[in-house]
Amino acid sequence: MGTVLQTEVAGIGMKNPVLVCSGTWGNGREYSEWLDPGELGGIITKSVTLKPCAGNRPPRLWETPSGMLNSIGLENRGLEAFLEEELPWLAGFGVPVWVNVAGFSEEEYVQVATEISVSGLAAALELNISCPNVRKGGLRFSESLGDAVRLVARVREKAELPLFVKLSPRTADMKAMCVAMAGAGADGLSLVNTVPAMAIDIERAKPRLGNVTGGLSGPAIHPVAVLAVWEAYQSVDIPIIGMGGIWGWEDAVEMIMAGAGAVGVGTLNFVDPGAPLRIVEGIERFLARKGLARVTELVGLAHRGGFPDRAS
Amino acid sequence: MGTVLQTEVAGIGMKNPVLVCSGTWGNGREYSEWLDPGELGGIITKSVTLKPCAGNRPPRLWETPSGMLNSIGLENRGLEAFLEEELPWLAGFGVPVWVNVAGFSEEEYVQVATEISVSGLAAALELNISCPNVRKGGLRFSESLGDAVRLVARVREKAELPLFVKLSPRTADMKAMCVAMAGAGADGLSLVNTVPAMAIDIERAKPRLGNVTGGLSGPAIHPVAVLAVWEAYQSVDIPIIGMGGIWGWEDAVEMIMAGAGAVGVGTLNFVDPGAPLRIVEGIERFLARKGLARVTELVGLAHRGGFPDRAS
Amino acid sequence: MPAGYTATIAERNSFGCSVELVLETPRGFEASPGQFVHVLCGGDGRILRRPFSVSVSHNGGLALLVRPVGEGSRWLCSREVGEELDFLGPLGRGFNINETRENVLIAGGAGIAPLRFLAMEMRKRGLRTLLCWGMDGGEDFGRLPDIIAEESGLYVSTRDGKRGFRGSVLELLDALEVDRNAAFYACGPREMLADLVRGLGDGELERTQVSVEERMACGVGACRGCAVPSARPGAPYLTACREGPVFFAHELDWERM
Amino acid sequence: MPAGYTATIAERNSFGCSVELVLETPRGFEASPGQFVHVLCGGDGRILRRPFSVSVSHNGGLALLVRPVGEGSRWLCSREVGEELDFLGPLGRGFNINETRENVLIAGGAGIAPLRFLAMEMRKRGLRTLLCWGMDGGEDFGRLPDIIAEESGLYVSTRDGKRGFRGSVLELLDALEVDRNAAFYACGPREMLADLVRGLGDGELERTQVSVEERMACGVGACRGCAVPSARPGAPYLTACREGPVFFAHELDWERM
Ligand SMILES: Cc1cc2nc3c(=O)[nH]c(=O)nc-3n(C[C@H](O)[C@H](O)[C@H](O)COP(=O)(O)OP(=O)(O)OC[C@H]3O[C@@H](n4cnc5c(N)ncnc54)[C@H](O)[C@@H]3O)c2cc1C
Ligand SMILES: Cc1cc2nc3c(=O)[nH]c(=O)nc-3n(C[C@H](O)[C@H](O)[C@H](O)COP(=O)(O)OP(=O)(O)OC[C@H]3O[C@@H](n4cnc5c(N)ncnc54)[C@H](O)[C@@H]3O)c2cc1C
Ligand SMILES: Cc1cc2nc3c(=O)[nH]c(=O)nc-3n(C[C@H](O)[C@H](O)[C@H](O)COP(=O)(O)O)c2cc1C
Ligand SMILES: Cc1cc2nc3c(=O)[nH]c(=O)nc-3n(C[C@H](O)[C@H](O)[C@H](O)COP(=O)(O)O)c2cc1C
Ligand code: FES
Ligand code: FES
Repeated sequence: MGTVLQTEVAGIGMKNPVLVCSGTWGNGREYSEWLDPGELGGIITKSVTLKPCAGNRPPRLWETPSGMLNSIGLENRGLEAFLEEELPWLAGFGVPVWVNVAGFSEEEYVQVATEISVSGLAAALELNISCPNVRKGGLRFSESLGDAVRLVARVREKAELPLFVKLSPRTADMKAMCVAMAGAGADGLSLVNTVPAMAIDIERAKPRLGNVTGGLSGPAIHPVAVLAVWEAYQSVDIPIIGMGGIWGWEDAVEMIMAGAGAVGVGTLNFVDPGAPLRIVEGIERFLARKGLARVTELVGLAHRGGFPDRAS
Repeated sequence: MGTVLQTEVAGIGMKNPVLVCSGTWGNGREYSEWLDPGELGGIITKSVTLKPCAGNRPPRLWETPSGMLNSIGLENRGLEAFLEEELPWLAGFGVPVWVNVAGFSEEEYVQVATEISVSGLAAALELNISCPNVRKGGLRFSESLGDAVRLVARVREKAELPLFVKLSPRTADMKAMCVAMAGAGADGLSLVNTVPAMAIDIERAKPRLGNVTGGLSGPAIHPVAVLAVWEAYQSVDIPIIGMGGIWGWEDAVEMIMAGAGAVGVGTLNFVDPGAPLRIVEGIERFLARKGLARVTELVGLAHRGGFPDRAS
Repeated sequence: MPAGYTATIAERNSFGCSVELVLETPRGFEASPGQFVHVLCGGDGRILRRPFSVSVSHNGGLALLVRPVGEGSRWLCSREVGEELDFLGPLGRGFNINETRENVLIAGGAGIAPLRFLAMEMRKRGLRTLLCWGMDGGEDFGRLPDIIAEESGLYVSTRDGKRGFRGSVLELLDALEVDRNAAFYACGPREMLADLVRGLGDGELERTQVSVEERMACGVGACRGCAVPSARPGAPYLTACREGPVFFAHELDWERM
Repeated sequence: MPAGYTATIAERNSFGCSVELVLETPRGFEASPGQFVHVLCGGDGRILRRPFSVSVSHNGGLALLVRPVGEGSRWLCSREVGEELDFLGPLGRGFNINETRENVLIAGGAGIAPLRFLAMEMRKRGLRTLLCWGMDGGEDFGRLPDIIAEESGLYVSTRDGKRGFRGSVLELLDALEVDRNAAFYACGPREMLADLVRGLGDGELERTQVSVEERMACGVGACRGCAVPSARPGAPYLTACREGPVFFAHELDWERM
C-alpha cells in the first residue's frame, strides 16, 4: 500500500483514512473475528460513561427507508471496566484509538476524558455531545452553543489528548457551531452523529422504540452528512472525520472531497463486517485511476474546483 | 365519504386531511390532468415571491438513497402573475388554498403576505422561512430564533389570514422554536421543509447541484419529519400540517398520530400523481377497520397511549 | 467459527404458508441447533440483514424455513433454485442439550425451525425426545408436519382441531401429561413463551430454554440493539443475538419482556 | 392526453449494448415522435421515475430502446416478456415536422430512439428524409442499424470506421454534403448537440430542433427541476419535460447549457 493512503488528522498518524464509528463496532471483539483491526486507519470506541449505563428500554431498533433508527442509549460497562478490559486490548492493535466520551453532567465528561487521557492508551478523545438517545446530557449540549462551548473548554483544560467534538446534524447554524468548537479548543470535529427521528407503529398507535425517539443512520442521511462536512470545512481549519451513511468507497471519497481528513464507517459494519477494508481498497483504486499520489490530495478537493473538466 | 374524514385546522374546514405540499404540485395545472383538485383536502401553492424569480442554476435535481435533492430556488413568476393567473384558478376548486410566501427580505414577505390576504382568494398563508435553496432569506430566518420571531410578528400584524409557519427540520431546539412561533402569532405550523443536504460527483469532484447545496425530501426524511411533528405537538397548541416523506396512507396516519391535524403529500406526487387521493382512501379504510368515527380522533393519538393493547 | 458465506439455493420447497430453502455452502457449514444465520435480503430501501434459524444442518449445507411476513422475508421466499444468498453465521448461542432427562420441545408456528434441527440432533444422540408443534395462528405448513413426524416423531395442535390436538400447544402438553422433570425447549411467539414460563415452577425455570426473537442490526453483539431484559441485577440487558437467542428461562426478566 | 399506464412487455429484443422493450397498453396509446414516457423502475432505494423516449408507436402499443447506464435502466433492461411496467405518458413536446424542406435527422448513441420514430413518421407522410446515426462512443447496437436501415434508410458513422463512415456523425453530415436549407432534428449527448449548434448559421438555428436530456423528477412541468437555460431574456429557464424535451435550437441559451 505504501504511502498512498497514509494520512494524519490533528497530528495522529494513520495508515489509511478509514475508521469505524462509535457504537457501530462494539469495542472490537465481535468484529475482530471478521477482520484484522490492525488494518483499520483507526478505531473509535463505543461511548464510555463514568458509571455503567444500562441503556434504553427495548425495542431499540427500527428500520426505515434506506436507514435505521436506534435508541441504544449509551449502554456500556462504565469507565472502570473500559480502562481495565477494553482499552488495553484495543490499544494492542497498533492503530490509533479514539475514545468516545459521554456523560450526564459536565463533571462526568471531564472526569472520563481526564482518566482516559491519563491512561496513555488512547490516541484521541471524541466528545459525544450529540447523542439523541439520552434525555440528560447528550443532545442538550449540541442544542445550545453556549453549553457546548463551556463543556468543550472544560474538557480541553483537563485532557491532554487531541480532542474531537462530535456534532449533531440537527444544528441550525453548523458553521457557527464549528467555529465555536474550534474556538473552545477542539482539535478536530466528528461529523455527524445520528439525526434525531422517530417512528410510530400505526396498528398500536405507539412509538416503535421503547425510548420513543431515536437516531437515524445509514444511507438516508448521507447527503446530510456530506453537507455538514462541507460547511465545517468552509468555516474552520481543524480536521474533520466524516461519517454518516457511508455505504461504499464512493461515499467515502465523496466525504473526503467535501473536506473530511478521515471517514468513519458506521451502520454498514452491521451489514458487511468486511466493508471498512473493502473501502480502503476502493479508495486506493480510485486514487490510482485518477493518477493521484496521496489520498491527502483529495481532502476538500470539491472546494477547490474539483478535477479539471475533460475537453470534449 | 360523509363526515369521517372532515376536519379543520386553524378554523379552516377541509373535506379530508390530505394536502399537496408547496413546490411539489406546481400550481395545479399540471396535475389537474391526473386528478380533480376539488377532491383534495387543500392545496399549498408553490412559493410566491414579490418579483419573478429565476431560480437556481441547473442541475437542480439529484437522487439519493430513498430521497432526492432539489435546488429549485423559488423559481416563480412573481406576485403579480400569481394573483392574476394562478390564484383565481386555484381558488375555483372550492378547496382551501394555502399560499406559500417567500422573500429575500422582511419587507418582501410582509408585502406578499398582505397582498395575498387582501385578494380574498386564499384560505391561509404558509410562510416559508426554511427554504434551503436561497442564500439570502429562506433558511436564514429558520437558523435564528430571534429573526424568525420578528418576521412572523411583522407578517402577523399585516395579514388577516390564518398564518402557518413552515419550519426546517434542521432546528437545534424544535420545541423552543415552535413555542416562539406560536408566541409570535403563528396560527399553525407546517413541518417540515426539506433537510439541507448535498452530493458530490466524485468523477469530477464537483457538487452535483448547480447551486452546490439543496434540500433532501422523500422517504429518507420521513422519520425526521415524524419527530418534528411529535415535538411540536408536545410544545404548542396550534395545529400542525405534517409533511416529509409521506409515501402511502400508512405514513400519513403515522404523521397524524404524531400530532398532525393535516398532512401534505410532496415528492410522492412526482412518482404517483394519483397518490393524494389514494391516501385519502387508505386513511378512510384504516378508520373503518379500527372502528373510529372521525379522523380527528387519530390526531396525536400516540401521545395519549395509543390503542389499548389487545389481551393475549 | 462465524463467517460470511455465499450460498447457493439447492432446493426450494413450498410448505403451505412457508418456504424451505436448502442452501449449499462451498466451504462447508456447521451449526448447532438454536443458532441462526443473518441473511442479506433484497427489497426496496431495506438495509439490514434478517435473522433466520438454522432448521436443518447436514453435510456442510443447511436449510432455512421462512415465513413471509414482511418485505425481506417475502423477498427470500421468492428466490429460485440456483440463486445465491449472502449470509453471516452461524451466529448466537444455541440450545444446551440435556443428555439425562426427557426432552420436551415446544414449537409455535415458524418456531419449529430450530426445534426441528434440535429434535434431529437429539434423536441422533438417542435421547428421549418429545416434539410438540402448535399452529395456534391457524397457519398451514403443508407437508412439513408429516416430514418432521417421520424424522423425529411429532405431536401437532391446532386451535380448531383441524389437525392433531384441538387447542393451544400448551394445552397439548397438559394433555400429554409430560414428565414435569423433563427439560423444556421452546421457540415461538413472545406470548406463547411468556405463557409457558408463567406456568413453570421454580426448579423448572432452570430446565427450560427459550429461543427469543428480537429485531437485530448487527447480529454479532456489537450494536446492543437486540437487548432483552436480564434477570441478573448488575446486567440489565442481554443481547438476543450473541448471549442468545437461546436463554434459560431464569436468565430473563419476564416482567419486562 | 397524458395518463398513467400499466403496460405488458410483449417483446424484448437485445440489440448489442441496448434492449428494446415492446409494450402493450390495454387502453391503447398514441404519441408523437420526440415525446417520452416516465417509467417506474425498480432498484434499491431509488424513488424517481426514469424518462425514456417513445421509439416506436404503433397499433396502440409502443417500444422503448434502453441503454443500461445506471440502476434504473439496468433494472428495466432485465425485465422479461410478460412482466408489467408502470409509466406516465406520453409526455412533453415532440418534434415539429417540417413538411416542405428536406429533413435531416442526426442521432448520437441511444439518441436514435426518438429519431427512429420520427423517421418512420416522416416516411409515412412521404417526406424527404435523411437519417444519420453516429456511434461515436464505440457502442454496438447489434442488428438495430440494419432494421432501421430497412425501415427508413440510414447512414451510420463510427469513430473507428468499424461500421459505416469513419468519423463523427457531424463529419458524416459534411461528407454527405447535406442541403444546408434542410430542417435538422437531433438527439444525442449534450456535447454532440452543442457541437452541432456551434456549426449552425443564423437561419439554421430556427430550422434545427434538438431533444435534450435533463434529470427529471415529475416529468410534467410541476417541479421545475429539469430546467434548461432559455434564450429569451424574461424567462431564464424552460422545462425539459414540458416545454421540451424537443426545442428549436434558438430557444435555448447554448452558452449556459
Ligand atoms: C434469532 C431469530 C431467528 C429467527 N428465525 C426465523 C425462522 O427460522 N423463520 C422465520 O420465518 N422467521 C424467523 N425469525 C423472524 C424473522 O427474522 C423475521 O420474520 C424477519 O426478520 C422479518 O423481516 P421482513 O423484512 O420480512 O419483515 P419486516 O417488514 O421487517 O417486519 C414484518 C413483521 O415482522 C416483525 N419482525 C421483523 N424482524 C423481526 C425480528 N428480527 N424478530 C422478530 N420479529 C421481527 C416485525 O415486527 C413486523 O411485525 C427469526 C428471528 C430471530 C431474531
Ligand atoms: C426526455 C428523455 C428521453 C430519454 N430517452 C432515452 C431513451 O430512449 N433511451 C435511453 O436509454 N435513455 C434515454 N434517456 C436517458 C435515461 O432517462 C437515463 O439513462 C436514465 O434515466 C438513467 O437512469 P438510471 O437509474 O439507469 O441511471 P442513474 O444511476 O440515475 O444515472 C446513471 C447515469 O445516467 C445519467 N442520467 C440519469 N438520469 C438522466 C436523465 N434523466 N437525463 C440524462 N442523463 C441522466 C446520470 O447523470 C449518470 O451519469 C432519456 C432521457 C430524457 C430526459
Ligand atoms: C446502533 C448505533 C449505536 C451508536 N452508538 C453511538 C455511541 O455510543 N456514541 C456515538 O457518539 N455515536 C454513536 N452512534 C453514531 C455513529 O457513530 C455514527 O455517527 C452514525 O451512526 C452515522 O454514521 P452511519 O450512518 O454510517 O451509521 C451509533 C450509531 C448506531 C447506528
Ligand atoms: C422539487 C421541490 C420543490 C419544493 N419547493 C418548495 C417551495 O417552493 N416552497 C416550500 O415551502 N417548500 C418547497 N418544497 C418542500 C416541500 O413542500 C416539502 O416540505 C418537502 O419536500 C418535504 O416533503 P416530501 O418529503 O413529501 O417531499 C419543495 C420540495 C421539492 C421536492
Ligand atoms: S443485533 Fe447488534 S447486538 Fe444484537
Ligand atoms: S421534471 Fe419536473 S418540471 Fe420537469
